[in-house]
Amino acid sequence: MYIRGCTMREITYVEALNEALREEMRRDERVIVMGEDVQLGYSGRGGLFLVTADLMREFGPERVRDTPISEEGFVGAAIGAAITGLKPVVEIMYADFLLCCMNQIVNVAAKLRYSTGGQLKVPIVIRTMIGQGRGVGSDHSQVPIAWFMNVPGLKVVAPSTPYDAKGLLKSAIRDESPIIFFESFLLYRTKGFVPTEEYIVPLGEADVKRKGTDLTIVAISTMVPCALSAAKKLKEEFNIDAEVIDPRTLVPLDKKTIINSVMKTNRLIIVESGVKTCGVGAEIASIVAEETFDYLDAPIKRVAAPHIPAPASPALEQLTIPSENDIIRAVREILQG
Amino acid sequence: MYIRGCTMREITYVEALNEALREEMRRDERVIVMGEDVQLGYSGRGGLFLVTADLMREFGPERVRDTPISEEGFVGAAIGAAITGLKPVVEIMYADFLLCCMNQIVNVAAKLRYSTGGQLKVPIVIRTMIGQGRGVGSDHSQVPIAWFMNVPGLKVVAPSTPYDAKGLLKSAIRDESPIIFFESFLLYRTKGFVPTEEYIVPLGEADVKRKGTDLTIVAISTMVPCALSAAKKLKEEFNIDAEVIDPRTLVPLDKKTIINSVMKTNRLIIVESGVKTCGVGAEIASIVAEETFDYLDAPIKRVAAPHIPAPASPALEQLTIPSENDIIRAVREILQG
Amino acid sequence: MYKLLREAEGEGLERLHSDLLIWMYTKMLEIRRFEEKIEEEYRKGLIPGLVHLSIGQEAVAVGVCANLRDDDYVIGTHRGHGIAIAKGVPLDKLAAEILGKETGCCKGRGGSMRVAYVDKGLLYSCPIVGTGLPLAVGAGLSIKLRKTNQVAVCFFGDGASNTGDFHEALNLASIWRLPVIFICENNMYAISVHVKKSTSVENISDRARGYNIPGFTVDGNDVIAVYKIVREAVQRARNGEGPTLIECKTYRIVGHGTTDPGIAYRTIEEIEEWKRKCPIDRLRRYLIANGILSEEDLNRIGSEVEARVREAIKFAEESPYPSPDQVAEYVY
Amino acid sequence: MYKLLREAEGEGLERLHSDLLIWMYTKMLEIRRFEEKIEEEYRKGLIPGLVHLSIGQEAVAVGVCANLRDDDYVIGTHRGHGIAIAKGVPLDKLAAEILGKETGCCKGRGGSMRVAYVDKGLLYSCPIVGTGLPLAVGAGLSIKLRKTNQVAVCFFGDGASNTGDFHEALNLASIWRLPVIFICENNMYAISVHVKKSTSVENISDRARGYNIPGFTVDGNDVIAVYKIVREAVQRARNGEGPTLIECKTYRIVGHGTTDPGIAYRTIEEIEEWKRKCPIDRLRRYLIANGILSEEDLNRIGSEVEARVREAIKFAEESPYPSPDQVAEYVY
Ligand SMILES: Cc1ncc(C[n+]2csc(CCOP(=O)(O)OP(=O)(O)O)c2C)c(N)n1
Ligand SMILES: Cc1ncc(C[n+]2csc(CCOP(=O)(O)OP(=O)(O)O)c2C)c(N)n1
Ligand SMILES: [Mg+2]
Ligand SMILES: [Mg+2]
Repeated sequence: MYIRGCTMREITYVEALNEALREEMRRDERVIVMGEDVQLGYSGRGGLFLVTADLMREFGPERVRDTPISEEGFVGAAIGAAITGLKPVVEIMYADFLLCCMNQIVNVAAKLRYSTGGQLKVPIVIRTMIGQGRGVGSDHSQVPIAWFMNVPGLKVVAPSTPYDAKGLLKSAIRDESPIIFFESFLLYRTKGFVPTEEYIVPLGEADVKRKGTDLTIVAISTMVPCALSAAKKLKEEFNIDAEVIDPRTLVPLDKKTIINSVMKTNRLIIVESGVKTCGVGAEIASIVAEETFDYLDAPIKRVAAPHIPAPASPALEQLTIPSENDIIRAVREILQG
Repeated sequence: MYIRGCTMREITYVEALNEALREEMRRDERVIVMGEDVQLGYSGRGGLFLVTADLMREFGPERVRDTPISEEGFVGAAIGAAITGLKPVVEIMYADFLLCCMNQIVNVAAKLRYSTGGQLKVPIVIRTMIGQGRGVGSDHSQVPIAWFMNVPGLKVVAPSTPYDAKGLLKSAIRDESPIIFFESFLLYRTKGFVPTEEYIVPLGEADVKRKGTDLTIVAISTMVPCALSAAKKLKEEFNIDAEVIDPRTLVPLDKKTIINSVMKTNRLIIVESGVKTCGVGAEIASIVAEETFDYLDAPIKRVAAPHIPAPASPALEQLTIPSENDIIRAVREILQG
Repeated sequence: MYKLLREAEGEGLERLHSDLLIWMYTKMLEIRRFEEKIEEEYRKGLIPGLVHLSIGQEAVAVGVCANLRDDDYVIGTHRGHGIAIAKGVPLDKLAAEILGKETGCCKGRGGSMRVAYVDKGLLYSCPIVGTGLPLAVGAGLSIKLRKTNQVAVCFFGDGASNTGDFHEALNLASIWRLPVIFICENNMYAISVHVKKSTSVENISDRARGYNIPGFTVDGNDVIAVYKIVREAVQRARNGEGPTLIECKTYRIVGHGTTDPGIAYRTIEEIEEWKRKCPIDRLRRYLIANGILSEEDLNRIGSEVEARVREAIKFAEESPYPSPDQVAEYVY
Repeated sequence: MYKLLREAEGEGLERLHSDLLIWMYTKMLEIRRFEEKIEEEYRKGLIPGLVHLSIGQEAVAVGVCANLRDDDYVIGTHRGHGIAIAKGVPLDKLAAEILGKETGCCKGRGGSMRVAYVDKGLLYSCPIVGTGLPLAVGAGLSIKLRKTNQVAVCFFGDGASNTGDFHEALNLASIWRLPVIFICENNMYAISVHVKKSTSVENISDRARGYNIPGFTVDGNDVIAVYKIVREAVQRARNGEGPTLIECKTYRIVGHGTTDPGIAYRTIEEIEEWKRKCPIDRLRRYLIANGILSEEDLNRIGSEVEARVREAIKFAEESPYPSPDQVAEYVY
């Protein structure tokens, strides 16, 4: 990702998020950070995964606030703060713990603007992490993106690169709607280039991560690097030229970019690391099937997790996360079929 | 719905549910009922909508248990009771309040069997009601069926007739998995015939509510009567012969019945009263598109709620629930298109 | 302009402005008359959704809000009309909201259970029991960080005190020492469930100790007592001394909602007894006994209130419904 | 067979069987050695996921479980190995579970944080903080309805006492008078957050009053004290006298999990001080001082424990991983 006229630095996904938080906190004193262990964590710098590193040192304990284990309570509090002048960025340590505060997120945050006839705005960002990929088990590995897409009033973001993570988190913080922001443990240590200069990535724009002509692969979050390496192999080994699209924000969804791609390639695969049934792929497949019916040369395939809670044993867990091979197999199926 | 050799009685959807509870409580003393206001309610007989009417009188306060307003706590307690020998049927007054106990349902109930390597079973039924259709507003009108379909370990049931409601609730109570059982306010007073004799409806079997040849309409819960009346009009006014299928259970889903129908009619519309994005229709559309690709003569259409929280004002609410006309319009579109 | 008086009750030394007392009387009466009219409108089929009246509980909302400035925050409940009126929501906008009209304070999108009127500090009314408490904590946090001396007040019922939200909110308000006042309207029932059946303590204020904050129980049908205890809590909050839990014991003499006759789970005697404890009659007697208002004054106030309420309902009835083409506004 | 002894502490009149004391010593040592080995296995890269050791907290699990029958229910936590060992889970099945093997008590599906062994009454260990408390309430309800005289015991941390689940569970257990014993392992930290920063009360047992149930705080590094206070609670529970909340003050002398050095948010002095309060050393001194065991006996026990733990780890290491074709079993 090179941008004309920008100096670029290579940083990790975690560092990118950290920079976004720091920059936005400097820019706007209404921005505060709340969550468990955001002040110290294991390192003493902040955050179990260092996303909030050194923020407490710079902004103090009032704006970088450790919370008790009360997800429903502190998310509710963040909403209350958001409607009265602050811009809270809340950390929910694992995406699974969103289940502890669904009531405040869905019944309150998502509804306030509408049910008050526009009197209230809820500028809150709920950052969370998908824990898959290291045997943390059934209640620490879920990918509940689709549920939030089903809730009018929420926006949903899931970046896959340091560049997108930083630029989208900054946009999210500046937005006036409640936003669920999905990070991923498997992406935290990945590296990528970001501009030295300030930049943002607007919500609602998909990114074509790889241009191609033979088929379209829409990949979500953790699955983007995997889809890209699968695409590379497909080219090298089978001379199949896949276009890889990362929607980056699921709500609002950039349908146009996806539809245009499918109208060009006539084939679509959607790859996500969450459960297939009623997942993100179901929605994208449905939209594309509805809007590009006459262009499709093969059935749309969804590559996703099977209908199984995440096993702790690594021998089993790997079977529940789609792999490069699963993607390659699916691609070859629809190209041959 | 007539069954050979059975005497039939006409009862309401609520009465059907009530009979199922009573019969199963008589049959198995491990069955208990828990929830807010299940003992007395407004009538003194039990339940705000009378689903638990007269159960306290017959089975006493130990087995028919009023709870505090603690959905997370009492659903957790029901799970704890289920893994130690009871079979709790829990009432969550409105489906929206499932958000208050998502953590226990999804992180605990759905995971226990798998994460303990099969040591535990969780025979619990969580009954709840979709509140749409009478202006009860944004947090009392949601249709969160799809979220639970996305959670391996849960079964999901949503009957549309008194016959199905009774037969499926009885099956659900006898099942050993955690089940989310969706009822609907708009169906509560509808009437239908049920056998005088005992019967059950097995989980996982769709029902063809109307035979037809021109297209398939899959309708969910509240939308089934609406789809049937639309089908009637379509026949009368446009000579279009729609087949109407009610999946009745969403997990496990009877794909075969749906797919067979589409392979016959070559056209599919899915009707649900919940939000379209990532709803039930997305999953069914994706499955059918994947498995009947060569049979489809038109794009699959989803008729569902728009991306708007439910407004309280009746003038607006009616715009957010699909109508007979919406169905007819969609049908005519894909038949002409 | 202000007529001062000695109080007959309490410490006996406090003096309340008579116009404050008159204001409280008038507001309570406004709530009562308004709710009665709303019930009629409901019977006429003009109101969608669920409607929960606060007849009998007027002293709580009024005694609390009498201490508040327009810029102080309030979070109400599903039983929120009285709170809204006490906090200053115009009757016409409130009635129109309940009837689902575009002229309502939430443009008809919220309805009876979700009244909000930000201009007067009423942030929201929470129909999901318990959810208001964390919201109020957040408002308190915002006040603290913005360094204003507002307060945030949260109303909730006895039933709500058993939700996890209650626990998490009170703990947060305490550890962060926030200017939040938690007002429990203990009307002894959560729908059909008596508080004894659902709640493990005698007084809900007993739970304050579990959060190391002051907790008080007060006669919720005595508007002066409510006013005074809340005044102290507001002072503590404005002085940075943290939150308070105040339990107001009261009673709804009507059913839970307009579809509930309210007699299946409680005795007629109990209802009659509480009718005799009517907070409005009580203040009325006090005003007369202390020579603050004459029967004549009271009748005049009564007619004025009636007229205002009638006007408001008329306004609501005559207002247009929201236009279909605006159904998708205010989502994002 | 039983050597009896006078207690040096407490009421002074109680007598505990010496074999109970020896059992408790042995179990605590087993936990300590087991956890040390698990830490090694983790460093070797043989353990997936998150691993939370209970080194330093052994007296709580052992003092509690010494009172329980096999058919009594226990719900553990993410820090659950010690609880599992105290409740009787075989070391080999436990180690195999932690290593994700098919021979584990949950066939490798649960891992370190989700140990269950229904044969010995360990229903589950709950990695989502707080969720165990309502489950235990349900187990208690089931006991009550089935009219057995079992008890249900729930372990949870200081951090968990701030969850809504805590509140809702304690209220339910109280109003329904269930045979549930809530054991708070207060080790002063929830990951890096000190209990003072997150929790509004001095003693978590202070919260018992908010539910009208007995609450006690006990030195959680004194296994005899833990044993005795829990014994009373178990008796009350079996007699139908309802739940009890017991807070055991203790300390984890290791990090929160195996990836946490545990020194960024607390001082070396604090850690050293608590190392000196080691519950195992303490009972060891007591056993010697009271002539119950000799140095020699203790060394023998030590070697036996070492051997058992070594065996268990060996078993786990050598066991096969679950077979891929069974990945979809146990879902429904
Ligand atoms: C979480 C949740 N559960 C259940 C309900 C249904 N409900 C609406 S009001 C109510 C009773 C509330 O009792 P209380 O808090 O005492 O307030 P009151 O109605 O007595 O004013 C219930 C159970 C709800 N709105 N939210
Ligand atoms: C609901 C929830 N929030 C956050 C976490 C992450 N987490 C795991 S353990 C832990 C700290 C628990 O503290 P405490 O209850 O005191 O138990 P301890 O670890 O000290 O034994 C946290 C925050 C979680 N597992 N569940
Ligand atoms: Mg009440
Ligand atoms: Mg702790």
